[in-house]
Amino acid sequence: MRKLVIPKYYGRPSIGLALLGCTNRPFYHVCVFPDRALGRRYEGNILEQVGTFDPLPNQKNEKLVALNFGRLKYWIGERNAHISVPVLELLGLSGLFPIHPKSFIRAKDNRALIADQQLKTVAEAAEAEKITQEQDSSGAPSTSHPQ
Amino acid sequence: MASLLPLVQTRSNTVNFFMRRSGPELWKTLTSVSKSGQKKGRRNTRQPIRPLNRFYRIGSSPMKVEFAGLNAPMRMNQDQGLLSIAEQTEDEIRDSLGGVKKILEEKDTGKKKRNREKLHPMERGFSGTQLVGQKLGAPPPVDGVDFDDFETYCLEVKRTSNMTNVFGRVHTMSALVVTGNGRGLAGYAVGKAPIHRTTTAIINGMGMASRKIFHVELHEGRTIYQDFYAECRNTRVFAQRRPRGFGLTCHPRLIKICEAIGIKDIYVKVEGSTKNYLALTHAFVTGLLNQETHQQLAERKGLHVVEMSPSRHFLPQIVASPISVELKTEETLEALDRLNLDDFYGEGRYPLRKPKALPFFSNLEGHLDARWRKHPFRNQESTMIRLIADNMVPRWTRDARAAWAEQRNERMTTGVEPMPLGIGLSHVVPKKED
Amino acid sequence: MLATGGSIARRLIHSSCRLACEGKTKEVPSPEEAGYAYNHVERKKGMYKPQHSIAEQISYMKSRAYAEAYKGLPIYRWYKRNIKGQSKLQPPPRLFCIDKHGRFNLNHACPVCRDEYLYFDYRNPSLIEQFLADGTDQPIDILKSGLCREQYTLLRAQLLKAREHGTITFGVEFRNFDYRQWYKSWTEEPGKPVERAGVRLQDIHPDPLVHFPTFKNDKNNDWDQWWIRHDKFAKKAK
Amino acid sequence: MNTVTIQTSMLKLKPKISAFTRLSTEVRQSSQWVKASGSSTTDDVNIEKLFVEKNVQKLLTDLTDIDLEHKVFRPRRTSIQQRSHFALMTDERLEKTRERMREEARRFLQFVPVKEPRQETVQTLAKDAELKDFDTSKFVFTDITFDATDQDRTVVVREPDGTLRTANPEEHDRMNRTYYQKPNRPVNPPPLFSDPYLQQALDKNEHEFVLDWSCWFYEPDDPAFVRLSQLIFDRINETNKFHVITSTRHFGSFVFYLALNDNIPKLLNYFGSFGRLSDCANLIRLQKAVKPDWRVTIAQGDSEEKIVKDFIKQNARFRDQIGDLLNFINNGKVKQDQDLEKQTFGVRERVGRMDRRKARITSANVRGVEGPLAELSEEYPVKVVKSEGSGERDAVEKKDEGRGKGRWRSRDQNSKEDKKKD
Repeated sequence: MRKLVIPKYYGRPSIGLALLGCTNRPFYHVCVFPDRALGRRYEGNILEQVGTFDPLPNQKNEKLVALNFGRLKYWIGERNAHISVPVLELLGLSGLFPIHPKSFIRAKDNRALIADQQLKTVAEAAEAEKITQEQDSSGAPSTSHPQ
Repeated sequence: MASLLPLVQTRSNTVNFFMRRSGPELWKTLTSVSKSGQKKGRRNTRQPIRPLNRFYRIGSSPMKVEFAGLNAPMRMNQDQGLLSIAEQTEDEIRDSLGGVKKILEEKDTGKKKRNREKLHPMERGFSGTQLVGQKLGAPPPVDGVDFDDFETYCLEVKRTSNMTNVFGRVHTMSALVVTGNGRGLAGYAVGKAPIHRTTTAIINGMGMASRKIFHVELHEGRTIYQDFYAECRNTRVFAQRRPRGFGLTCHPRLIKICEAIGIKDIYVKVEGSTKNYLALTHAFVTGLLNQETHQQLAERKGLHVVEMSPSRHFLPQIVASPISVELKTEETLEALDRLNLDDFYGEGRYPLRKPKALPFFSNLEGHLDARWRKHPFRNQESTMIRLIADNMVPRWTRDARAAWAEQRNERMTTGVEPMPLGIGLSHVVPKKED
Repeated sequence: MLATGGSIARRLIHSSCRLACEGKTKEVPSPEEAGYAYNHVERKKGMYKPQHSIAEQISYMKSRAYAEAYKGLPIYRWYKRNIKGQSKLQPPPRLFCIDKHGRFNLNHACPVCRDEYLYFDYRNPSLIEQFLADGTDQPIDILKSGLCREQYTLLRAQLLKAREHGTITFGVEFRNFDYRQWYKSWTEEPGKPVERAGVRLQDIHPDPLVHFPTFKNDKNNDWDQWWIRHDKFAKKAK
Repeated sequence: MNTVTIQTSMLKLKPKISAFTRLSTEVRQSSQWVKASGSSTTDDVNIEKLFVEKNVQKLLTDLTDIDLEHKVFRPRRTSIQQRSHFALMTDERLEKTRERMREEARRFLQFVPVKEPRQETVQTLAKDAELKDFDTSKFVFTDITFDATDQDRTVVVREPDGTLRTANPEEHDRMNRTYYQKPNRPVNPPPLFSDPYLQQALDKNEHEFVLDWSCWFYEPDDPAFVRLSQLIFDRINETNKFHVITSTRHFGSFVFYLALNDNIPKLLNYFGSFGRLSDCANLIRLQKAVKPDWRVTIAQGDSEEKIVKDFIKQNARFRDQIGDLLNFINNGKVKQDQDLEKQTFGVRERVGRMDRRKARITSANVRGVEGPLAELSEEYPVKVVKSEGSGERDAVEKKDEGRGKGRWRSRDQNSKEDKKKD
């Protein structure tokens, strides 16, 4: 049950991603919420919107992030707002903050993923090649050479 | 099916109700109306006499029963009873079932049906059955002058009556007819004819209308020069000039008149009585005849008539300048001519431009809540247009959109496009091959 | 007896037609089978609208058949919706005349759907310009044009495409540059910004202020004197 | 959560970024506007400072004549439909109004700033090798602080390989267009600015429309805009369609561009064909101002005739291209003006219908050939008589004359009015 509170005096404001958009099409607003305890995505609960983040890449394979740095600095510096992890990552990537450790972890995982995918493709290529050779060796005397 | 043998009735005075009265006498009990009743107009309030013998034969019934002597020959040998039921095949039963309906349908077509060809909705006129409002072709030529490119419309056919001492109430049909060639020449008249002669009334009207032709100057051949106000009896007409392609937005009768005259773009507001079509036409035509072309206006005022069109950023361009009158200069100009030209043509009346009133619910709580819920979807219309314009989707049907989504999804699963993952997106868990 | 026969027949027909139309949506008849709805075909329901290339459409719009059919007027003039009463109180426009399979959904389609050659395309601006209000680049109202909602959406989409491909030109907004922003050495103040679109007559040609002699009925009526005389009279009367 | 020390790396970087972009323009050796092929001397010339000089601006404004009817206020498609308005004017008032419109036309002909295109190269702000492949797509960060204008808004891109760099001009403007939408400014550049459709539009003489939209869509110092406008200027110069661009706001940059690459003979020829010597002289002065080669200087008091002759003498190589100018100077023959009308015809906006109004009948030409009796007016003397119908109005009340007078006017006033008029 949501508590009725006066945002001005209650708790520590927090900056997080409010998920808008619809099913299969997420779209995030970087918003300032009165407190982490009050839940996030309820529009009435948003104090101020300080940016947007489109998680899906556009035709030029870019993910667009808009950040109102002036207001962001005010909430972080003046009002000592709490910042959620994805916003920290975004600020890290944008250069305002140091890179967030989670980005490094994400990068390492992706690199590992790519590496073993390559291994898999190399292995498949090798197998395919082996199969074709067997066919050549067995198939050569009886059938004509497959084009 | 008449009985085959002449039926001889041996006893004549049988006390049998059905035999006492004949068919027509019995029907009279239902349909007779006394003399004074007929005067009071009660003749055809009774039900009509129905010709029963056309449908029902005595002794005929759905089951084919053969009564000896009635619809079957008398049989000498007595072993069989007087009644016997004949076997009927399937289709015979069906025929007999619909027998009555078939006879009734045949009877209908017999009636003289007015073979009226189906009119296109545009030419159907005002009511679809009458001639009022339909195109009536060219009026007959008058002493050598033929009106072949003219088009006439009948605006109104009504029955007027007049009480005379000899014949009492005499009814005459009067038809208001307007004719015109669609290029500024037009004429209207009222044709009269005795009762029930609507067509002759219209023909008389056409004849008279083709004699009373007037010419109307049209701006660019499509609309009126100035917004005018005209009134006749109790009908007040406010006409306003409209840009090209606007169409005719006015009283249905005025639409026909404008088609006859050749006006293509106009807005007319009729106030007062709108059903008095003669006063309406008279008011509208007097308004038109009082129009002034730009040349006449320049002559009368001795000034340049200047057009400022919005597509040219209201750059003044001379449209007409005085020829026979010398041009006035700033000093000789009266204070009156400095005023706005449009104010002079309404006899002191201005067109009523009421701002559209907001609906009563515009700031009720429910409506505001509805607008709050619709607010996130305000951009869908332009996004739809943008997507179709970039031919992402051929048509905005659900199948086409689903196909587009399917195609993009399939491209991502096969790896042509990188699967979007990262901040804010849930991990793609590969399907477990069990 | 008469009535029962009729009702039996009616129920018989009704059930069969319901079966038929369910059957129809399940398997879609191919165009050859259902036939094409050419211009001379009166009843178009269930038939397919034939596909034509843009070159055919342009040559058709210049052909004599087109001129005779539409007599030089825009094509929406020759269409009247089957509504009772005035056109001002029209019901909302229909959603589409042609269903998702390309078949006609009804017999009397809207002016663009019914003609086999006509469809909105940015390469043929003359058809789009027929539906634009004169002298502007905005389409006319949907109820006035008699189009179904889908064709109206296609009209606006192809109009946007035509504007972006240059086949339909329009008045671009005028961009007022402030030179001090672009050149450091420029110090002049920029002039009053000039606007091209949405300009009104009063902004450019304000009505001249004309001085007219005042027309007052009670000239040289000094009301104070009037009251003084009135008081004197009233005192005497008492 | 430990208190996050706000490392103002971004803060430190921000002022530096804007400094980078401005600094680099000066150090470039040859500007984009000067095509190396044409100019003989390749020394660095600062285009922007040159364009902004007083005399160059004055010369450019003189060269751009003001043609209200066909160019500045030609019929264009508006966004809302309004009726045209009619008014009565005397000559003086008409002249005053046209003067006010000419003043406004001068502001409509404000030149598009000629700017060096922004640097295509980008500065890498940070390089984090460990971040390689953290995501499959790039991250574009845009600063939407309230007081940032389109030019100095910071747009930063984080590549998948982890480097943080500033955005190149194309991305920068695209982000501006995405987040700050204006009418007629879609996110992706419309196909009209790329070739097959551009050439089709130019064939229909819609150069001004394309240039207007491009200067509304792009920023003046956008490399794409510079390339597009140069492309259009070259094509105008090749096809000699100068009538298309005269008295538009782009004529200034067009002439400046020609003067920079000194291929002005065709334009000279165009001015010469109409016998406008002052424009030729101005053009040559502009050419000298832009390319001050010491050997040939123009004395102050020279007459235009002399300037043009000297120029022709010095640049013999243009002789074949300025045929009309030569025959104008030698034997004073001017090409007829009607082809000017024919040429501008193509430019006219296809607004609904062409106003094919035939020549207006005024008191001057009512008796001549253009008047109502075209050929007959030669054989018979034309006399103008007022038709008696329009003289005195019949009993029906006249159009309300007089001040505030409705229909109920006294009979005698009516007749007195008519007698005064005849």
